[in-house]
Amino acid sequence: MENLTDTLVKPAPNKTGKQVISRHIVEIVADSGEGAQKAGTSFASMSAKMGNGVWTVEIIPSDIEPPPRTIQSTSGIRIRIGSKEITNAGDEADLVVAFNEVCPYSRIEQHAFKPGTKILIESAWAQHDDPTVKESYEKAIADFKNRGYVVYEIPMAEECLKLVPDPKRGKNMWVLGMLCYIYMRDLNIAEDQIRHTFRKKSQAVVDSNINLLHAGHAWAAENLDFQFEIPSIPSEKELVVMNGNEAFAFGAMAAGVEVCSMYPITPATSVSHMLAEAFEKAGGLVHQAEDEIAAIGFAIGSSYSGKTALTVTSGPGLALKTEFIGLSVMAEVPLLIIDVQRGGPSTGMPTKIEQGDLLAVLYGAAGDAPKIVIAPSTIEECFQFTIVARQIADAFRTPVFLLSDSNLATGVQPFVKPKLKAEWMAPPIDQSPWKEGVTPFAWDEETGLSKRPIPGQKGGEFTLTGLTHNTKGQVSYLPEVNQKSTEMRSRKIAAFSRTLKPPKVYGDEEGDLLLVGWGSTRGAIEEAVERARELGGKVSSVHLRFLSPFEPGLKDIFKRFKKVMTVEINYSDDPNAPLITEENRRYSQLAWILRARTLVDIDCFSNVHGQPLKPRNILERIKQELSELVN
Amino acid sequence: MENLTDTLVKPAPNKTGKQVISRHIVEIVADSGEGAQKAGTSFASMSAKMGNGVWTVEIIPSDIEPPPRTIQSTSGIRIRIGSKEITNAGDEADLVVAFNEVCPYSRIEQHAFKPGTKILIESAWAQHDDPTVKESYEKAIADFKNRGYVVYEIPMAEECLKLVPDPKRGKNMWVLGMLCYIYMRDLNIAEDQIRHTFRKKSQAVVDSNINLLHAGHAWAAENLDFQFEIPSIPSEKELVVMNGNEAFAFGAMAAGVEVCSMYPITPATSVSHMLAEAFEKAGGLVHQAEDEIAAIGFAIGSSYSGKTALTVTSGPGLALKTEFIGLSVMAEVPLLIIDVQRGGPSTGMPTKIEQGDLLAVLYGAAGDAPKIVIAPSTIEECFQFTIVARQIADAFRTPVFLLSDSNLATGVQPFVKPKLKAEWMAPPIDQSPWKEGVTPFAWDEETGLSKRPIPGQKGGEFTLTGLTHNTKGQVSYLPEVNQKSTEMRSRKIAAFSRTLKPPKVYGDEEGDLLLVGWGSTRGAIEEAVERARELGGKVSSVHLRFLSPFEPGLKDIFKRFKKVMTVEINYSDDPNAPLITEENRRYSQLAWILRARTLVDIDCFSNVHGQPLKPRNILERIKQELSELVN
Amino acid sequence: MFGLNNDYCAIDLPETYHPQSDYTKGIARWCPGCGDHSVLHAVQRLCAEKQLPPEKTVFVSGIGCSSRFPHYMDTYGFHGLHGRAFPVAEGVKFRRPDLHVFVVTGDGDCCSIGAGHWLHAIRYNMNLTVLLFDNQIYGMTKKQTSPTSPMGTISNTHPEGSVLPPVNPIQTTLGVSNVSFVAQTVDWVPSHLYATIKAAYEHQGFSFVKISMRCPKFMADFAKQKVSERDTVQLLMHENGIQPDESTERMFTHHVQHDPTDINAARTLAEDPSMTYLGLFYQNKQALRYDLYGAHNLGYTPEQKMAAIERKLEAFAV
Amino acid sequence: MFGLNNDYCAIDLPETYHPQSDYTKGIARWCPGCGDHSVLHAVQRLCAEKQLPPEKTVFVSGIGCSSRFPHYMDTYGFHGLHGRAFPVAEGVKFRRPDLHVFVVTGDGDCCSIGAGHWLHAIRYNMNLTVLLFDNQIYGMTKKQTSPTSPMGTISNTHPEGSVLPPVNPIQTTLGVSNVSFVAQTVDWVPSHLYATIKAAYEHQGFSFVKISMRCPKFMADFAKQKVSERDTVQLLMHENGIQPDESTERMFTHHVQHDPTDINAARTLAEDPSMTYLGLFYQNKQALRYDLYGAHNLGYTPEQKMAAIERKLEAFAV
Ligand SMILES: Cc1ncc(C[n+]2csc(CCOP(=O)(O)OP(=O)(O)O)c2C)c(N)n1
Ligand SMILES: Cc1ncc(C[n+]2csc(CCOP(=O)(O)OP(=O)(O)O)c2C)c(N)n1
Ligand code: SF4
Ligand code: SF4
Ligand SMILES: [Mg+2]
Ligand SMILES: [Mg+2]
Repeated sequence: MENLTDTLVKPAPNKTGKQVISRHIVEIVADSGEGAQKAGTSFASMSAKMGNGVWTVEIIPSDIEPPPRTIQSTSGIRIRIGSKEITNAGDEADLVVAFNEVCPYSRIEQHAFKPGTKILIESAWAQHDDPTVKESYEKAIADFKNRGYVVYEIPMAEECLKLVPDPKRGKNMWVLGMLCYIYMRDLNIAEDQIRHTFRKKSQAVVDSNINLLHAGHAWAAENLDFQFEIPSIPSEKELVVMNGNEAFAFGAMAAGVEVCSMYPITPATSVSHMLAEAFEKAGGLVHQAEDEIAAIGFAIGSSYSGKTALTVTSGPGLALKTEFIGLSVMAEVPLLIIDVQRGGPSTGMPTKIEQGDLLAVLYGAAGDAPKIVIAPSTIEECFQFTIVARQIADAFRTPVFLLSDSNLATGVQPFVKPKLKAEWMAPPIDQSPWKEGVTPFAWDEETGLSKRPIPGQKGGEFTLTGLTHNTKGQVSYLPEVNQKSTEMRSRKIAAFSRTLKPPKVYGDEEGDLLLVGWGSTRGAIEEAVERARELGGKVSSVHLRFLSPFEPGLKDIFKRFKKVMTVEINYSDDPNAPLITEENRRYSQLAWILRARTLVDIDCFSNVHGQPLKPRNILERIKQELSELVN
Repeated sequence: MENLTDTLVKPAPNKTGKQVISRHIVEIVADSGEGAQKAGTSFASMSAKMGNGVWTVEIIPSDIEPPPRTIQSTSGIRIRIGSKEITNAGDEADLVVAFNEVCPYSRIEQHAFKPGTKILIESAWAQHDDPTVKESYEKAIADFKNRGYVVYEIPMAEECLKLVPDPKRGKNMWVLGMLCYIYMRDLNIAEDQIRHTFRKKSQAVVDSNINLLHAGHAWAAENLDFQFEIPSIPSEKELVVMNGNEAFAFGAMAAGVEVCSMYPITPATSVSHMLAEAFEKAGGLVHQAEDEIAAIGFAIGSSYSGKTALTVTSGPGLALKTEFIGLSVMAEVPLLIIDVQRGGPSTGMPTKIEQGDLLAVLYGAAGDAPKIVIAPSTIEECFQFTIVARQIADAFRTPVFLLSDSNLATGVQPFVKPKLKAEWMAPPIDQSPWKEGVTPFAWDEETGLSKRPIPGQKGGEFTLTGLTHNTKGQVSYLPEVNQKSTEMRSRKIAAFSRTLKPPKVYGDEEGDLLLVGWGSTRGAIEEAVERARELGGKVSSVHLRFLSPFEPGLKDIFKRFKKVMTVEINYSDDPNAPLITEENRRYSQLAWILRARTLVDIDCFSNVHGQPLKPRNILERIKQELSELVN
Repeated sequence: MFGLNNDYCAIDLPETYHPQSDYTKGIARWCPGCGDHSVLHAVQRLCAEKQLPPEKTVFVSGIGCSSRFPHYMDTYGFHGLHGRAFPVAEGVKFRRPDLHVFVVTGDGDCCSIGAGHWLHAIRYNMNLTVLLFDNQIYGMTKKQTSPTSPMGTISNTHPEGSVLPPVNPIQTTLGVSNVSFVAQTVDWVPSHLYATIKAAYEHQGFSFVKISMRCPKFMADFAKQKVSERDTVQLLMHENGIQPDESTERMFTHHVQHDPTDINAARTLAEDPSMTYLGLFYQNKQALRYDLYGAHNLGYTPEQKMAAIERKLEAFAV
Repeated sequence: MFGLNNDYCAIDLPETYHPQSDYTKGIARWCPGCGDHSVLHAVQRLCAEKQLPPEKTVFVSGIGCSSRFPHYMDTYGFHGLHGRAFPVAEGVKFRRPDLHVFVVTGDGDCCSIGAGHWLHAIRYNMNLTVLLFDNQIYGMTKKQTSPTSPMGTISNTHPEGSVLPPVNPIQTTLGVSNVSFVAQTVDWVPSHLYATIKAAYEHQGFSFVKISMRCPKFMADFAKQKVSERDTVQLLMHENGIQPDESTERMFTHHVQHDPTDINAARTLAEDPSMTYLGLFYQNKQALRYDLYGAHNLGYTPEQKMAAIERKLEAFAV
């Protein structure tokens, strides 16, 4: 169990040092404004087109426009490509293109590199007029080498200057050319990509960028002693590539949702940006409300009047929506709530990754407020589950939560272009007369389900209220009425749970260790499990899509393993830390509720680093657990 | 195990039918405005003075001023008195005084009477001019008898008319006189009580009411064939009598709190009413904010500036405070939050009893937001725990919740008058220079504790933030900083948990069945346990005062019983209901978290009837459980 | 300004005549003498006069005595959360131009906890008829100070008297951009009450009516005083204003001419501490309406929607 | 009006002179050219000029680019929640009359999510210096429409242009009862900015300063246009107003006499769509102050408190 690295190194087959590899991680980092992300997404798109698996994730500066050449100003992109599907951002980078010597440090802070990482760095700074810049550059290069990185100093600006007057504008395409050489990308596809990227610019701009592309490629062919081949099979199917927030937006439109009522909040807002761009023509509108309370109130008003609406938010906004969520449960108003989680508590780390809202979503509202909570685990699921969620919301007359996080929100992945279906769409508002004698809360005794009258339905007139109400919707404080109505709302969840199937185990159905995850971490967990299994570990994983109600069969699955441990990006006490005992240890959120549900002694492996989980770290923990289980 | 009733009936010792009993429940019900509550509280005060245990609870109409002689207009009081301390409202009433025949029905709806309940009812309605009234009265009397109640028709108005022109104003004191006869109260004490009650009125009013008192007494002595003696030992100590919300208000003042920032909400508001009356002279002020968000924000501002503040609320208000609660945890601002729970979810049943906010208080805020949560179980504890909570909040730099409910808020009980202590009071704001070199979040590595600079302290200047921050209070998104700071906030809870002792078991330390409760239900649970034990049941109970962190030793206690079951006033699925399985059954709130904590298969007995738990119902369930455990 | 596509949901003409009783449900549970009863009757009368189809009429409220209103109307109703009637009503109206939406709110509901939404609702100027039941006290929760309580009001939160000058709802509303209709009436003059609510309903936009309400339970003296004080009341008179009937004119003999397009004059009147003015303070029929924006792209078929999504998806093709 | 007992916490006179650098902390992380930098300098200058003890000075903000402000002041700071600066600042000031409390808020923070608190904060009229950084856009979250965005503003939530008339913060503030100080300035005229903030600080009450801010990142054209447009700017001139220095007067040649006690005139100016007026719109030194109420019973000893509680407890004796 040694080989922890992502790279399957084969002996270099020829003098160019070409290696065939199954997966690789490239990062391009620069000052914001230098086009690193454009180069990266172009590279990713090309790779997807060539049939590689791809996952990209943006590196975003924390300030809006920080001073250049500072750690804070680092903007960029990580692209992970592979022969097979890529489901997560992976471990440390294999190859980094850096436009200056400062930005790598922002990644070093986040533990993004490892000894052996190749750093291809702009060498112009070595000749900079300002001696402090020169010095900084030299110190950094020495430090990089010291850290075991393999440094390539590359005269990017100098080479670009041969073609364009200002290398700042164009260096990124030169870099793209260089990467095309290194990863043996098809230059025709690259040219197409540039034409697409600059389709709104003049022909001169396009040509200039294509020239830079070729120059970068040529320079690399001339000067670099390595090259990587990542075999791929071009997909037969049409692909789309997008991030999780865009996928949510498309999902909402495909579900026939017509109202997205929101208030801006990172990292959820871009769902509404995407919608704002496309919604109007798809028969919907974004309402930017004055705050989150108004946003959800407006959405509920819309749902009540027949147009089941969507609201999108993150932690602090979720908190503000708590009261209305309770109303939506109590008055049985269907509603879609997308919560793109961020680092908490409080304002926390708005741009960072955390799965910290699970308990708040489940238990935030006072009283008994059961609801349905779903967590997509891939970008494609962000699309699909939104369609499903709208259907559930309407059928079960309940709010449905979609729990995502920054990992999915900013991760970009290709998937097969969905074939839209008319039956996904919400039907037109029912305006037929309401069936006489049917009450507005005619709960089915067994399932708790009932049909709701929509304004405009003659004979269905009733007053919706958040007070305890009987089947007629009338306020009543009778003990029996409160018991019954609470029971009926709870029963819906039980009824829904009966429609679910047990989750599939990834790996063997029994073994030593079972990892349990939810949401965005699936790719990383399964990759770690796969690697561990390749090394002979008896480990499997199960990934939960439904957090309320749970999918059935969990306890049965858990019992077939010696140890069960959740893997989550949220806080848990280290059992070995001072003062922590089995009596006061605070567990990760999923672990906590699974313990209550199954009474299995479920452990948890979690952190609040704000970062995607690295498969390697999970693998290390698997190894440690397995060795403890064996001993 | 037969004798379920509260009354230990002894053979009547003399011709008056006098019985010696250990406990009795009296209700006085009338249209609102007829003074039933005044008669009841006077009766309760007198009883306390004579050394009886007393618990009273108001019966409040749901509307503000409903039409008279309707179920909704019923206003009144339940007084439970006993030889020993009375800790809860008990089972069904033993004796009811009703001013008309409609109001008993509001109590029948709530299952407040039983066969054998004596109903002493105003008989004037039998002669009413309006034939529908007459008819209604007659039907009701017949129905009451049918239900097995023992009806006494009493000419209250007629008798009062002999003394006063308008029997509506004074009937209540005539009734008090009657009750004084029935329960053998000392008429001198009763006279004193009337003088006290009407101390702001003219001598004529006092005299008239005293005359009515004697008249009622005399009439009863003449006409009633029963009398009850509830032996008592007058207390040596000075007593006070108040409800839980008043006790909170006194606790806050005694703790030296100077700011209560609130927004009105039933059933919490009266804490601030009491404060508003007394605070100004005790050096504090109530701020009625524009909403709950502002209320807690204001309180946090005050706490931040050195005056640890109090905010009081209930479910819907709690929801609105969620975001600020997260900030208070994150930025480590001490704060007192009293949540007087009410029926939920949403607006629910504002005036009814529920323990439905536990999970919301624990998990409402997104991200990892640990806090300290305490639930007083008696009215005296409402007072005491507020003082303790202020100290914990300051020492641990954290919000502290006090969870109460309508049962405590409106229940009235005498307790020994507290001796105020200067050391309970918050010390004056520290304005000495801040110690150089100490950072604003200088977390102790082991305990997570740190001292906070208060504005005015020279050298302590820092900017509090809800963003992730390092020991200096500076914003940082470094993985290590977020991990560390989250850990330190969690560690404080562990450190606090180490100061707690295991809870005491009520009953034997081991046995067949253990009931676990929290908050206002203690009296009812322990009474049921006591009765069951008298009948030979191997049942004990344990009552949790600390819900976060838990007191230690719980699992050890639980393991000594065959079965553990929480008793709570909140929702749980009936395991025998359709579609409910062990995989989807939703548990009561405390049961749920105790399962996660201890992995013991804890069951729950709960309902959402909005009523105080009846010891008898608990006893029945105990019997059922015990018989199942034996079989 | 936003072309309104309305064919998906044709306004159906009432087949049957609706007498006033068609709008009545249950027995209103307010205290005897409570002003809320009067408004209920006025509104039921309006519904009958306008023959609003009950199924197309929605009353949205918050929480408070006044907010119980929808329960007594035999139409659709939404008795929501304290302070949040406006966003809900906006959400109802946004994609349902065919519905007649009324908002019933209290002084605490609107001016305290709901203040932020109130301000923005005025600005959105959606076609909503808004009735502010201003009894200057918190009724439902039993007598706490309201933002509109006159200074010195004795309440359970201010037993020594409230300490702040009250919010003036008319003044505040007039200070918000895109305001379009502001009127004041009182619950105890039925004909003026009715005329005002009717004018509000007829205005196409956010019609804000502040109704001075009696709360005999918790503001008994005040209620009595208000009703008896006729000398400090002036009727706002204008051909484009609210037309009081003869009895109202006889009851209040002080009249003042006021052009409801003159916002400065309206403000001066609103802020006059010595007088209460009844009638239309301000109206602007041209103010931009957000509900028209909300309804401008209604009624797309699934096919139209799918085609649009498909087009957009192409931008994400690799 | 509320007798102020202040002896529990004597105002200590500065022993040392504080140069401007004493108020500076770290390097401000706003974009180059962002208006927030200018205000930071002006405020630091004011602190030095007034020799505010850094330990007695508190900057309270919400969330937004502008709300990062307290982090760059070497005083006490409270960088709280989005929209909630006002309640926090009120809580700080309520029982701490010895502290100098400033509020820094953005147009989204104050006029959107914070609107309810804003309205009530004006009414409370506590002695707070309030700086509204109005860049007419959401900076922090990267370009969404703000309530103060001019209609038609292209943003990420309104890619076809925003559809509502903007909130006018000056107009709105002037519409709230108990308003006591309202001024407007711009970030790019340092001397006027300074003079305005200083006047605001000196006013005893809720001093509301709307500062037109450049956001070169997301409102670049607008920022440029504002700065260059001098013809549509008028200086408000009055002996009781804000006194612009000579350079400002030269820069803006249009001057208008305006008496800051004239609220009607102030409103007319505030609503003039063709002009931006800089200076003091309105001041009322007599407006009632809630912070004086908050401080009126400060400083009781434990013994005094205990005696009062004891007396009250007696009413509950049996
Ligand atoms: C979030 C929330 N806070 C507080 C309450 C309690 N509450 C109910 S009604 C009300 C105020 C009622 O006053 P107003 O709006 O003036 O209506 P009125 O009863 O006077 O008609 C309050 C504070 C609540 N239901 N929800
Ligand atoms: C409750 C909540 N909602 C939303 C956000 C996200 N958010 C942060 S700043 C901001 C708006 C910033 O705009 P503005 O107040 O104008 O400040 P600026 O950045 O322009 O200075 C928003 C919506 C948040 N932090 N908290
Ligand atoms: S309390 Fe006041 S507002 Fe409420 S119903 Fe009674 S009179 Fe009306
Ligand atoms: S985004 Fe705008 S407001 Fe924010 S720092 Fe940059 S220029 Fe300033
Ligand atoms: Mg009111
Ligand atoms: Mg802004």
